[in-house]
Amino acid sequence: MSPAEEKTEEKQAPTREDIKKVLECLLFITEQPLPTAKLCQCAGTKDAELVAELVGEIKIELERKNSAVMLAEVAGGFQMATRPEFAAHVRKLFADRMTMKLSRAAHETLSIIAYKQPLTRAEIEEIRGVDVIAALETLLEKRLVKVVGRKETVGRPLMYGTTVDFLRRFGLKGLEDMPPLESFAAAEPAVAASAPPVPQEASAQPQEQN
Amino acid sequence: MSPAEEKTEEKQAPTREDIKKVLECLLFITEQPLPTAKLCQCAGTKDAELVAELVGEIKIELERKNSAVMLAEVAGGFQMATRPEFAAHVRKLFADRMTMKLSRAAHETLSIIAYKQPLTRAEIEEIRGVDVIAALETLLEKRLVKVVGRKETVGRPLMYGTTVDFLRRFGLKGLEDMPPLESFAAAEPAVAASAPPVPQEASAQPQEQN
Amino acid sequence: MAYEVHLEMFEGPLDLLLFLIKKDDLDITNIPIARITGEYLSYLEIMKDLNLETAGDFLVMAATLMAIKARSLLPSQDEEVAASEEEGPDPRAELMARLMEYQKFKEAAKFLEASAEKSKDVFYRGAPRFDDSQKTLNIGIFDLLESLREILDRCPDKSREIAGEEFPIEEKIAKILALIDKNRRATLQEIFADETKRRGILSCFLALLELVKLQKVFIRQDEPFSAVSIYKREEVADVAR
Repeated sequence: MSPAEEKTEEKQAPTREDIKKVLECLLFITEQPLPTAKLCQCAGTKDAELVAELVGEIKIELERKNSAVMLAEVAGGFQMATRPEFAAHVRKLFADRMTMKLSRAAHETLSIIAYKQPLTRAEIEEIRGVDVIAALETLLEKRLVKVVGRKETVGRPLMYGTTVDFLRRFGLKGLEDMPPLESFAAAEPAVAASAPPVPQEASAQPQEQN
Repeated sequence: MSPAEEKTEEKQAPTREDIKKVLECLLFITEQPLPTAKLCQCAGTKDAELVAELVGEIKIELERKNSAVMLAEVAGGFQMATRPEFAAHVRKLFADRMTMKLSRAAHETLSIIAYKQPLTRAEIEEIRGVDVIAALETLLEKRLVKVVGRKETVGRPLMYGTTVDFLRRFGLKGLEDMPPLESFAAAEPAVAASAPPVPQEASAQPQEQN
Repeated sequence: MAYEVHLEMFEGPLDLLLFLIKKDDLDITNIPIARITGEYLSYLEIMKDLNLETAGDFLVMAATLMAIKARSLLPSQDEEVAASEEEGPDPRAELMARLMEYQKFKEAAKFLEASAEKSKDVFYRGAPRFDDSQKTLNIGIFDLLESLREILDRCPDKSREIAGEEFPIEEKIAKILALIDKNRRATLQEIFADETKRRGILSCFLALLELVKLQKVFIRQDEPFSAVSIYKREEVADVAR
């Protein structure tokens, strides 16, 4: 057993390819996006740089061979996902297990939670000016928000925050992917009026009719 | 019609390769083994023979290229699964999910739901005498309970019930497997201990050191 | 009224105010308080006619508006006195700040909706799946109330008598469903076309809300200020599965 000698050892150090296969396997089976640290831990390596590199390779290879799945970077981690072009088929598969789309009002409650988390129901209601318990329950049930703790005030009310599923649903890598709240401030009418005329108007238009 | 002519049509009949990609995608994303009939339906073809053939090809290709996943034929259907040699890594991935510990409050809430389902949050709160939203949220997140409908009363509140995961985690064949409610004097912390049956048992464990 | 409609009122007084500001193209930083108070109260009136469960929130806001209005009517030097006497923050400025703050979240919600639209075709294992092919209600309660107001304005019958002819909601529900069954959709105008009595219109409107709540129909306005249509909702699979 000369080269095999090593093999009889408890375990040989895994090769680059070995680790890559393990990563593929993990990224495939996981139900949550996996951050690099978690991938390292499950693959049994401390080399985060290598893992990041291999993940990048996996992503490119899937694209190159035009695979049915792709590697998505979402919610602070990586996870395989189906490619958008197959959406119609996937929808057929899950036709009887689809959850209803959110109403606009539920999206509003969600946006408050996303920007102000962690916050209590009373705090949401103060911003919305209306009882939000029904909306909150919908969001909890759809796993877009969760209880993240209790506020240390009278009654120790629950505080809510967004979830990984929130980020996945909205295709965000992280909360920092959301534009700053201030960017949604209503343009001051004065400013809007004095805004420079956008050049595109008539000049560019003509060529571009179809 | 010549092939070129077909292309200009709104939608061309999908090629063999197209269908194969769709099948790969479906076999990846499904949570349950898919019988050929279901695959046909979701892929939008009536040709069961072709589908069976393509599934066979997918299986062989995955083996040939020594992929991290394999096509498993289980329970009368097909589904992608991780290869057994990666079991140790996969187990690490799901470790925190499997060694899930429930708080006492979550336990109590779960047993109320298990015995009284379907019931609403308000009904649970009436029994427990306290706010259960946090416990309920934990149980929803761990997929031990789910929304099973709405009660046709004022406000149409959501009703909760236990899931298949609940049965699996507690090793029950069905709800009728649960001891009759009357047989309990106090809450059972024992249930937590009997927790999660891990797919593959200890057999693979010993090798797995590092 | 044997039949009561309970709406999950997702929208509150601030939504109503923002709706009115947008509708009349007003400047949110400088709301004409008398005008907006008048409009606000007229909506409240309709909500009362409909017997909608208006949470106390709407009444509290009405009181706030009227207080601001009263204060603004004081002669200016008294205003200074009043301000220094109360030494509380200016309620008008406070209200506008709240509105502007909330407005930002409403815009952020649109960003979220657009993001969902972009990533709706990507499916992950373990993630909840939303039925994005489904059309949903995209119109607020106040847009609907606005339509209702127009319909009521055109109706010659202004009687508020409770006694007399009955207009059971169940009948109106049947009527609406029959209309939609024909073409899978109907416009708001079609639904109210044969209603000649004020109470009939109100009952028909409640029937519509009830159908939305029961998820039998959804209401859409595909473009702002375009015609409002009611669509039949495909039977959604049981949530239980």
